[in-house]
Amino acid sequence: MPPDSQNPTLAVESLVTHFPIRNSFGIRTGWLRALDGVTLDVAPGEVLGVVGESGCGKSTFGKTLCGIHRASGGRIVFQGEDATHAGSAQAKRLRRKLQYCYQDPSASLDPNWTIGRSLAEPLVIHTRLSAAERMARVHAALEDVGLAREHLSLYPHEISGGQQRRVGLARILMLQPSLVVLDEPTAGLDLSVQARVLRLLMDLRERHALSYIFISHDLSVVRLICRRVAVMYLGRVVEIGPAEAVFGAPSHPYTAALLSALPVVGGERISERFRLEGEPPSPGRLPGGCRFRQRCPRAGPACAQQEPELTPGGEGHAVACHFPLAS
Amino acid sequence: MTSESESRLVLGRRELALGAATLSVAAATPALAAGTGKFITANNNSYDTLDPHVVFDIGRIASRLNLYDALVRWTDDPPKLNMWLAEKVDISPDALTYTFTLKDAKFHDGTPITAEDVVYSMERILALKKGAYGLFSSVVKPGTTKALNPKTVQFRLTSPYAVFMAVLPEMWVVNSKMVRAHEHNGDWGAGWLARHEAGSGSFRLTHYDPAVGFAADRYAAHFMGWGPKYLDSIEFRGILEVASRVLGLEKGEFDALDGYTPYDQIKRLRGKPKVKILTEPSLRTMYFIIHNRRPPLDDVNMRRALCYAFDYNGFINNLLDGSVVRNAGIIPDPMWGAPKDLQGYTYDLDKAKAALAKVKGPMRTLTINALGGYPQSGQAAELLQSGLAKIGVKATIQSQPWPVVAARLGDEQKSADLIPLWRSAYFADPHNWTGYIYNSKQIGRGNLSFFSNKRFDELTDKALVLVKQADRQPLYEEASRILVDEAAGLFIYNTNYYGAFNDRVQGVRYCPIADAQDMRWQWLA
Amino acid sequence: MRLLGLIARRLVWVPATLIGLVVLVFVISHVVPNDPARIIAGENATTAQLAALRHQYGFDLPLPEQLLRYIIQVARGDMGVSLYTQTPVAGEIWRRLPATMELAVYAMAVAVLLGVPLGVAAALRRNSWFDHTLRVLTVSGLAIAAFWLAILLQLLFAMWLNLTPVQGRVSDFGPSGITGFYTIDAALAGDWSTELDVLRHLALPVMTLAFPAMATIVRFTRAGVIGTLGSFFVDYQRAMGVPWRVTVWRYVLRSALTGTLTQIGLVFGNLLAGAVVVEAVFDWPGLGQFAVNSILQSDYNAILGFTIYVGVMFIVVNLLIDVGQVLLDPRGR
Amino acid sequence: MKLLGRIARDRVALAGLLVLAVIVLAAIFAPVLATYPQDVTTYHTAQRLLPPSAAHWFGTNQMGGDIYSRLLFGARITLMTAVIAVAVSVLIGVPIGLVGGYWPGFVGDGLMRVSDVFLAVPQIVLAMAIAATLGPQIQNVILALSLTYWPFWARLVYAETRNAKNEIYVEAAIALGVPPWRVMVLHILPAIAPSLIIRTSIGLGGTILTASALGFLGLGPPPPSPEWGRMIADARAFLPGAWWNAAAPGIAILVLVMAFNLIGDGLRDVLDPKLRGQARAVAAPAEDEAGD
Repeated sequence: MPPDSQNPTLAVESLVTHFPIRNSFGIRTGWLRALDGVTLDVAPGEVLGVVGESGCGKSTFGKTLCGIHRASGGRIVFQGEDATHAGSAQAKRLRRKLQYCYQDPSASLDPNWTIGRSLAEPLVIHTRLSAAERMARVHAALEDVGLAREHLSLYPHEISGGQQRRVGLARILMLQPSLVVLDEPTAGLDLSVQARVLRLLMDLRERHALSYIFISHDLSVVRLICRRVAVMYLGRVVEIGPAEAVFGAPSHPYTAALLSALPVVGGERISERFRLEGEPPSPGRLPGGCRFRQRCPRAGPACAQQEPELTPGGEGHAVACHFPLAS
Repeated sequence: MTSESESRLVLGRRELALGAATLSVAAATPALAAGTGKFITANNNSYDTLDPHVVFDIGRIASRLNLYDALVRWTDDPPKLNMWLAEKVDISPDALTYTFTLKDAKFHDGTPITAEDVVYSMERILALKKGAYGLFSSVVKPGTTKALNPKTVQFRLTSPYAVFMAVLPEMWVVNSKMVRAHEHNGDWGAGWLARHEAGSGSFRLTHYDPAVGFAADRYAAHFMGWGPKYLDSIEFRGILEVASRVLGLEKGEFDALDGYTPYDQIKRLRGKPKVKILTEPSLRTMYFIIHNRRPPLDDVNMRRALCYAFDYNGFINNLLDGSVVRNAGIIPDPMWGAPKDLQGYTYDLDKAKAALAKVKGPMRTLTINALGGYPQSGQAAELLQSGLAKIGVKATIQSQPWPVVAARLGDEQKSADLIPLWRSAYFADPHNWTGYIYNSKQIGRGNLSFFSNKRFDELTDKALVLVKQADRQPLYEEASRILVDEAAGLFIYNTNYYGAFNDRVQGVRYCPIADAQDMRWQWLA
Repeated sequence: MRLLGLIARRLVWVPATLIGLVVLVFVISHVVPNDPARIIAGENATTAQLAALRHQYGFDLPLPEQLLRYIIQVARGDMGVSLYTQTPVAGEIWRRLPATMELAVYAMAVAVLLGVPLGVAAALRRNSWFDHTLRVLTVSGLAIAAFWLAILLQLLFAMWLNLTPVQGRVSDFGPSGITGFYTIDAALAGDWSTELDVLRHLALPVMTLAFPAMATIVRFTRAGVIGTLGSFFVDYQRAMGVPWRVTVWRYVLRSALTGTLTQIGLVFGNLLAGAVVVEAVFDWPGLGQFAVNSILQSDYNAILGFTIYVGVMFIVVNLLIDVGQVLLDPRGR
Repeated sequence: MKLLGRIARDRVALAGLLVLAVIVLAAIFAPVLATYPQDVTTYHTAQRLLPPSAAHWFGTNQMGGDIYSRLLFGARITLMTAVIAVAVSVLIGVPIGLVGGYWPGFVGDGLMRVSDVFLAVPQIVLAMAIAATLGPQIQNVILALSLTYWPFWARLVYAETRNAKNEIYVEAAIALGVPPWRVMVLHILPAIAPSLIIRTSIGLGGTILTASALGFLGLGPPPPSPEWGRMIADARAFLPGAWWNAAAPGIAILVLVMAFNLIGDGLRDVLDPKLRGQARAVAAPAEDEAGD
């Protein structure tokens, strides 16, 4: 069991998000199981890293948490309240505290709106503040992310990529959330900008007592800032635990494979294109048993029989594998 | 009882016998006879059906006139009634029994025409209740027409009917054997006859396409024989646009146009090479139908106001360039029964206003239903609208094709207040313009004005049972005066016929009841 | 497989769309009820006759029931009879269909055969006087009222130049043949004087219809070619030393044509709409004239029948175009 | 105003704008500009079918009405018909398209099926049927055009809304808890506004063509209203003699529709966000459907 499970900010139980697959007649022929039974907790103030290949369900996970996608099953308990099937009033209240930060903030800003209007919008929706009060909050948030007020009257395409991220963060902060899902917050940025953004994130966490779910395929960044890491493969968490444990002594063959592709310092940077043996199967047509078995060097007959459950191995480290690697 | 004396009784003239004599175009010597090719007429109406018993108008008369025959036929101008399929007629002294003897004649398929065919045709008209039905329904009951023998047919009328002979040309004789063979669910062969022909007429159908028209070849064995020159084939095309018809004639695509060509075009065509214009006095009066029952038009003062608000001179002399003559009443002046001294209305806005002032009921916007495709009808409507505006009466114009207007005409609720149109000579008798269209018994049928006047009814009823023209004439003259005094309609003019032809066309015999579309007389030079 | 799926998915909706269309037109034509019994009976009918007719044709039933009866009747393939001519509507439409199709096919052919090369030429000589002239021409092509253009052409070619007939489809009654396309029937019969006559009759209406259609195609082709010329792919071809002419003809044109194809459905729709007025001007015995007459005369059955036919035609044409696009575009296959 | 300035830089569009301005002004001031303003309802039968002259610039018609004056008053009818019909169809079609595109499932499908029904036959046929049923009155013509034109807008907006809904910023707004109507009106509508404006201009031209075709077929406003299509139809009976009768209204339609199309072209170059920064010549092939 993970630490602080007594009083987590977020508790997710067997969360499932399926999308229908339709054939050319428009008739549903199956389900794309983008999220297939995810269970994990996030403690107050914690930074939980979620890693995995593209298409493993990381973003779906984040978006389902924030209500962008509808959960097909399982439970999301946020600050003690069930947020899974929240009715509109409850959902509205919860969304203030549970925010999603888009991978590409420039795309998440309406190109026809000024920065100022985009920033004030959450307050218009969720609060009854007067225009002046809203302005004050906008200014405060701007200051928090280190942007000048002149930016307020600009349009998104008129500012730089790094500034766009800051605007994105400022918008998140407007409603004073307690948990923020950061979806690839550093993707596509220069290393130097990356570092500044990361520093800002850490800063803000302290200042506003935030928890983060940090979604990234960039293991090195995750290792740098996350205390705990969940490894996802095809919609499931295959390994979760303290960052040192997961990265230092991976138990799941998949984690090991991921890490083996991690370049040594001074070598090649990890890119999205890193490869295991073969391609992952389509999430619409999963194999029976362990969903990693076709690519797994350690797969045995048992793996085809039964899907392994996430089994705690001590110190909050858990792994879903019939034949975990010895630590 | 001799046929001659009786027919004179009915028609009041010797015309019938004389007509038959002039028409004795005995089969000419074959050696001289020569076909002169194909003749194409561009008509303003489309031929959507060929069934001779469902339509009854001049616009589409060509198919009936040329593909079918009747016992008698109108020809020439002034119109003469001729024996046609009938050899002679015997009329009983009580004017109730008409006995016809048939000539030796054959249908296009070679079967002889018998009294049985005549009986079938009459019964068919009475059963289908369309076309000329209204002309016969009041006096001929189903089952009363008898074939005495193959050559003799007898009609028994329920009451004397002075115009019976005059309307008989619309009783087209169909080949009963052939039509019976195509009857379907008791439809009297209507489905089949709409697309096919079962007649004996001067021409036999070769092509028919409702979207285009029909074509027919000469029927050499026609019982009336043929003159020295004739057409080999005829074609009638329904072409709705005036401009297309006129341009086609100019270019020689057509040999003749219908009789409704606007005078502006006639004027223009006059100067053209290869075109000739035939002008004949006609029997077609133009007038506005007035809805006599719907307030405020039920008030005679209102109707008089209308009649004073129409610019007759502007219409006749300017818009129509004097091509027609003012006709104060509804009966065309050349016709007997039209009072020669009749004083009609003039364009006089003061009198119109004075009349209007006497109208008691509330005023409203009047509706004028013009006939689409007939520019004159629309122009008359606009002119009346303009005149009415000057005396403070509003009117709206709705322009619709004739079938739509016609479908509403007899309906007291739906019929428009005013409809500018023509009253053609369906038969050459004053009844055509008076009793048939204004007698209150005809309301919902011939009487589309919903006019009713006791004295008028008496006069026109009496005129129908009298036999002598001399006796009938004063009745019709008085009736005509009543219509004007009551402003039962807004009477405008009597038309001249202006036929536009290719200058090769010869032998045209114009008749107001058939325009110039009886093709057996014509040939191409 | 994808293709079959596409076709099947579209076909599933056809009956629903058609029923919707029938309901729509039925409602439209019955909002202000003209008395159809009166139309059938003619002006001399008596009240009793009218009542009998109403009963016979079911006009005395409540509207929804009339509608239901009509739909069932149509489902059995019976479009009813025209109120005016008392002849089956389906037969009338089939008789007229070839006239309109022949017109539309020739107009389309002219529009494509002239429009595509002109569009390519304009694109290759961008901003030349040729391009500018063409632009003016195409803009006016889309701005001119078809009926007015028809009258203009009639006066110019038929009257003043005396090159073509004024109206109609053929001088006579047309060749008899199975296709109903006079040009084909005459050719099959080897009747060349009729063939010529038919072509002369076709000239003006085809020109009238083809002009706006061509304008559309020129504009699309031009834009498509310019777009393709600006693509990396063309740069690559140039860099590889592929001759310019080959690039244009083999690659650019192909992609431009694919784009034009998507417009053909639109153009076809416009052609049918144009036919409604153009046929009225040229007295062309086709569906457009039929539609105008039926509508002007409130011939319900004829209007309904026409709408169903045109609806089916539209759906089929659009389907064919989608299929064509899938076949032409390798990505879609 | 910034927009006007940008259009004005395009010479062709500017020409269109100027022509439109002239026609609109002519329509507004028709009573002042007309040489015989009463000729719309009053006739001088003695002066019929006169060729163009100093007294009658464009000649007279078959009733003796001055064609130039009637043309000016006709511009009012034409402009009013087109503007109201397009406005109404936009007001019906855009919300339907927005709602359908926003909820593309059951709701959207249903709405689009309904619009499919309307689009399954040429607009003019349905418009004719409606106009014929309701009777030839100007308001019925407008109603007929609106009722048959909205599906086009619904389709257009539906497609654009579905695209816009895939935009991250729209998803972000939804995630933020922005209510649907606010997303549609404040985010999606501004995004699709440029293409709506372009289509409106071209649609006005197309509607004028359709309306005049209705008039030509006798389904337009009743006589004596100087509707251009009806003027041409009336003139036909006097061709080829009185050619000026048909020439003037025909040219008027051509010029006015052309103006709208040119403005539409210009707007496309200025507004289309997909084209911003690109060479003008690459102008996207926006469907030039004149009569859609």
